Amino acid sequence: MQVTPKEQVAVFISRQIKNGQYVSLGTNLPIPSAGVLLAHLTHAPDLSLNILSYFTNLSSIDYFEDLTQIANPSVAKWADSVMALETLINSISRMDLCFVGGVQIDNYGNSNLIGVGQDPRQLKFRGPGPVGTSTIMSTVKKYFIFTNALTPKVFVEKCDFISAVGWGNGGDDARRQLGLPGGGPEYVITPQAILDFEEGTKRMRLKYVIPPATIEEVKGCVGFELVIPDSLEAFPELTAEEIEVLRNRVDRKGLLREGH
Amino acid sequence: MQVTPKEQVAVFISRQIKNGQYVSLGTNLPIPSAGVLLAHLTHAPDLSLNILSYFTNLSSIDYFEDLTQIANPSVAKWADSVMALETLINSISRMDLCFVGGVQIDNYGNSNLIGVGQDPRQLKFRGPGPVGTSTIMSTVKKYFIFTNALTPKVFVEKCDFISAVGWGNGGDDARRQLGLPGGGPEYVITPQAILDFEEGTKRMRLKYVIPPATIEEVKGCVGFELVIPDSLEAFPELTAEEIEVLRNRVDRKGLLREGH
Amino acid sequence: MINNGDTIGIGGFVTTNKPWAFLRALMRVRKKDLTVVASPSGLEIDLMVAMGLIKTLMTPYVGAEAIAPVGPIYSKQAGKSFTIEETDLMTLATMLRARIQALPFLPAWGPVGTSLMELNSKLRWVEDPFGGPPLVAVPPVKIDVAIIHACHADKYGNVQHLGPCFLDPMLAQAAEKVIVQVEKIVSNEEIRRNPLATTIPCQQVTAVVQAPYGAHPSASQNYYRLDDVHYREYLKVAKAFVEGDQTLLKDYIARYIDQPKDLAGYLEAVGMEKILNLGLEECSDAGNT
Amino acid sequence: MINNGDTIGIGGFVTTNKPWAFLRALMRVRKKDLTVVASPSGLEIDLMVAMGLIKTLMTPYVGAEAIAPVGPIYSKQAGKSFTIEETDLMTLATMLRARIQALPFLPAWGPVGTSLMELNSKLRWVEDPFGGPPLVAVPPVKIDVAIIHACHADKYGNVQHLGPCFLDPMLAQAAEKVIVQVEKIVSNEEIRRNPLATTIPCQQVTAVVQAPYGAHPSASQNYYRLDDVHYREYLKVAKAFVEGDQTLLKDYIARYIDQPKDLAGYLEAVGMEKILNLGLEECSDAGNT
Repeated sequence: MQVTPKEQVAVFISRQIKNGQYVSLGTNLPIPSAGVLLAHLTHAPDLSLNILSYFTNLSSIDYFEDLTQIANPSVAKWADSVMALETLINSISRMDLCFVGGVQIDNYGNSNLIGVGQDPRQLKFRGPGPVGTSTIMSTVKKYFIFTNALTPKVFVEKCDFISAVGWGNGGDDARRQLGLPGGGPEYVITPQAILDFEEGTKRMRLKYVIPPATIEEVKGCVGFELVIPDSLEAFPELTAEEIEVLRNRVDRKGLLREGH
Repeated sequence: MQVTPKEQVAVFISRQIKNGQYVSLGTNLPIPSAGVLLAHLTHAPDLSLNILSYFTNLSSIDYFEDLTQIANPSVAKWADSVMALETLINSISRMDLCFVGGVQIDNYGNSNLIGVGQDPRQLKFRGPGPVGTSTIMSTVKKYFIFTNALTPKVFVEKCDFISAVGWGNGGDDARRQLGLPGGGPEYVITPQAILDFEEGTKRMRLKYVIPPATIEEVKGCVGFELVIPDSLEAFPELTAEEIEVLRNRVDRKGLLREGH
Repeated sequence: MINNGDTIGIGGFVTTNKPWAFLRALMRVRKKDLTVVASPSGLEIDLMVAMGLIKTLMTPYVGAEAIAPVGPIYSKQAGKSFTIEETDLMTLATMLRARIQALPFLPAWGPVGTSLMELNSKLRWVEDPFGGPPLVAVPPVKIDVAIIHACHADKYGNVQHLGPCFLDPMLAQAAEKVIVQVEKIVSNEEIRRNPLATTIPCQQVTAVVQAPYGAHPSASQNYYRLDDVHYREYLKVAKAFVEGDQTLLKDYIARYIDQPKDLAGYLEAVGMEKILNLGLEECSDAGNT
Repeated sequence: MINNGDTIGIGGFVTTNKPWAFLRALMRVRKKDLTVVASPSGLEIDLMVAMGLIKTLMTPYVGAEAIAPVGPIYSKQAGKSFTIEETDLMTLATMLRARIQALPFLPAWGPVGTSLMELNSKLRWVEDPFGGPPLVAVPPVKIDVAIIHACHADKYGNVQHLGPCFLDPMLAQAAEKVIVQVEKIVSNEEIRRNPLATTIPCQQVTAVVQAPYGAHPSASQNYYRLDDVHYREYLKVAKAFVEGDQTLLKDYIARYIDQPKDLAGYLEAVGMEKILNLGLEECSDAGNT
């Protein structure tokens, strides 16, 4: 079968990862997990993978039965080390990459896991809370925003509340002015499109449309004016190795091929 | 043989310790160690003893071969837990009691492990450094100053440098004004005399003279005017149990009986 | 040991090592007006909110991940029947550390630029004396009683998690009293066989209780998986409650909280076959090596 | 890997787990103008001062406890041939933690009311935004290379101390590069048998070297005692130096630092019988149970 958008997105993530980096693999995010594991099983065998409180190297694993079950305590059996949670969160500034989602994501890559509404005592929807993101996203070397929901409800002009800072109120030095040590969000990743942030303004910008989605569809899915570059490159082709490893070793159950 | 001043001092220390407390046993301080262990083997079996990075309970030990060798890594064999040094020093405010020495000790119980001299670049004597004392003595619930050297060179009007605060410039609220969370020094303990701090002024005051030392001798051994109470109680008698446990279980080599 | 109005600290992480046995006991006697300081939390918070026990909540997360992104009753009642002092994980750890270190504040980056300043009444700004931009000053939090679930402890209270220990050691250090429920009380000799594994030393522990399966329906590290069926059962109850039907919740509370007279009674109410099956290794488990 | 003028971090504690093999290599090539950030230190600092390698020193202690309350040459030269930035253990840990957390400062009680404010040029005062008295603001310290001695590591650099780990994990986290010498390089399988015992994960380690007896003359946890005879021999050398006689020190340096071409050569210079005896259990050891 043809490669699916979710597979393309996983490959995009994989290609952003360099060998030897320190990457955190979150729970409940199968597409980013697929991307990270794909990198690990191909060009990044020396990745330092942080999963829960464990540090592991999974590059010698033949295949994963169930992509959704990597980040659960059974990963302990592969652990090189178990870090105290305090130590782990203290030293986020050493981490190269991690992922964040949001019930809202705004024009400048700020994200909201707190809730929707104006009055905190009368929220329309109360979210689960910031988890670790306020500090992690302020401090990690760079991060990717990931969501399956490219919709105007999620992609808003301005978040009702911010739980993790992206590019604040915009501008290349938005984060520097706040003093934040981390590098900020680099990409916003969805199965329909990959977005980045325009130099200078740090407004969200279309980088790749992933067919069958179209530019017009993507523009219609965000509640603000997306920056559209004059010329848009096509999403680069996947290599045979990437497809082979993804399907046979990372995602055997075909989670990224569902519905296609 | 008669009880020696060092034995009396150890018993004094033992009697200050309540069952269930958390006490740190330093290296290279055999008399305080003897006092703590005596308490532990008599009325304080539930003491939580911190030795190096280990937490131990030694109350079921029949006897110690060598009092000077308790606080060395072989204590590991009795450890209930090994705490990360960072965790240990973070949580000093839970500690009930520990000990500090000094190359100088002043009128208000401030102590100096830094050095002697006026100009830090031309010291007459450079000490080993503050070790952990600056923070420990600011934070521990209470502490005792211990030294074998009751001399005017050590007991000075004013320390050339302060590595651990006692009662600062004096007064009951000296520490509160600085904001320090810990309770400060309660006693200054030497084999010749036990001193405390006068209410109100927090100047050092004679509490017990330990024969053969006399009040006049003690006064002559400190480089400032010691507060002498109108009536001085005699040092309380040691019980038969204290002497028996001290000599047969804590200090078998007779370190506290040497020279008598 | 716990009074109405106390601040309690709850250990564990999301759906692992939650001290449910203690929490059910607390719910049974309807201890109220609690300030709850908790590591990322599961649906125990949702149930406590439903029962009206929580006055103020400080936790970075309430949900059950793939089972439920957010607790339904918690989500509905937030800001109404209880107040949230908004915090992320590190800010919470910083509050605990300030308490442990007996400091009036510690600086943090986490809340800078976020809504945490507006949604947490405890935070202040602090100048950087070295000339950089201001940071957020996080004050200490005092915990009256911390409740923790772990694998093993000896009768003196030396606790071993034998795996990640979450914020539990910090909660213990920051608390006035610490009560620990364990799957098994072991001998002091067994603890001393591996003192490096001791996560909470006995001097910090007020009481230790053997409570096998006491983390159910959450997972207990090295002992059993989370009971996702039970969590889903509770979710139905909670969703009905949110939609105005209180009967299911009343039944749930009667069946699992009020009627069982002790842990054994609770385990029987759940059904021992279900409980024992949670301790079996999953054979379809990932990969190889 | 280390350049003149670098800031190096030295692990271990007083006379235990000092990375002497690396330190001798550093001394052999006379790396100079070093800023040394060290946990409580033994006589390695004294020797480095004698050789004129240290420009700035941050350590809470230099001595060898019962063997020597203070390093003689260090004591003589302090403030003259090198500068001390005065610190106690917690203030040092706070510097490291500020670096690890990427914070411009952390507040501390330790220096308040002491001479540390006057004797450490890095410290500032910071207001308590909650209205209490001011505290001391401790800035981060950046370490170019941390050097650490431990029991075991695998070839990937997962390190296990198998006992107290001192400030070593913090030094590693705060450093740009981390080099670890171990008594034994073990298999990754052996590390994974007890991942809870891993004190420094491989992602923080730049290089790992097998250096048996590499902590001599300091003790190596689980492997051998400190060589107090060697320390006393050095003390004689140092005291002679302080009294104006440099020949003993020259001989010491020639014999133990410059002439041995590697660790094996050093161990032979000391004498293998002496070395092996340090690994024997002391039979007169304390007590019972």
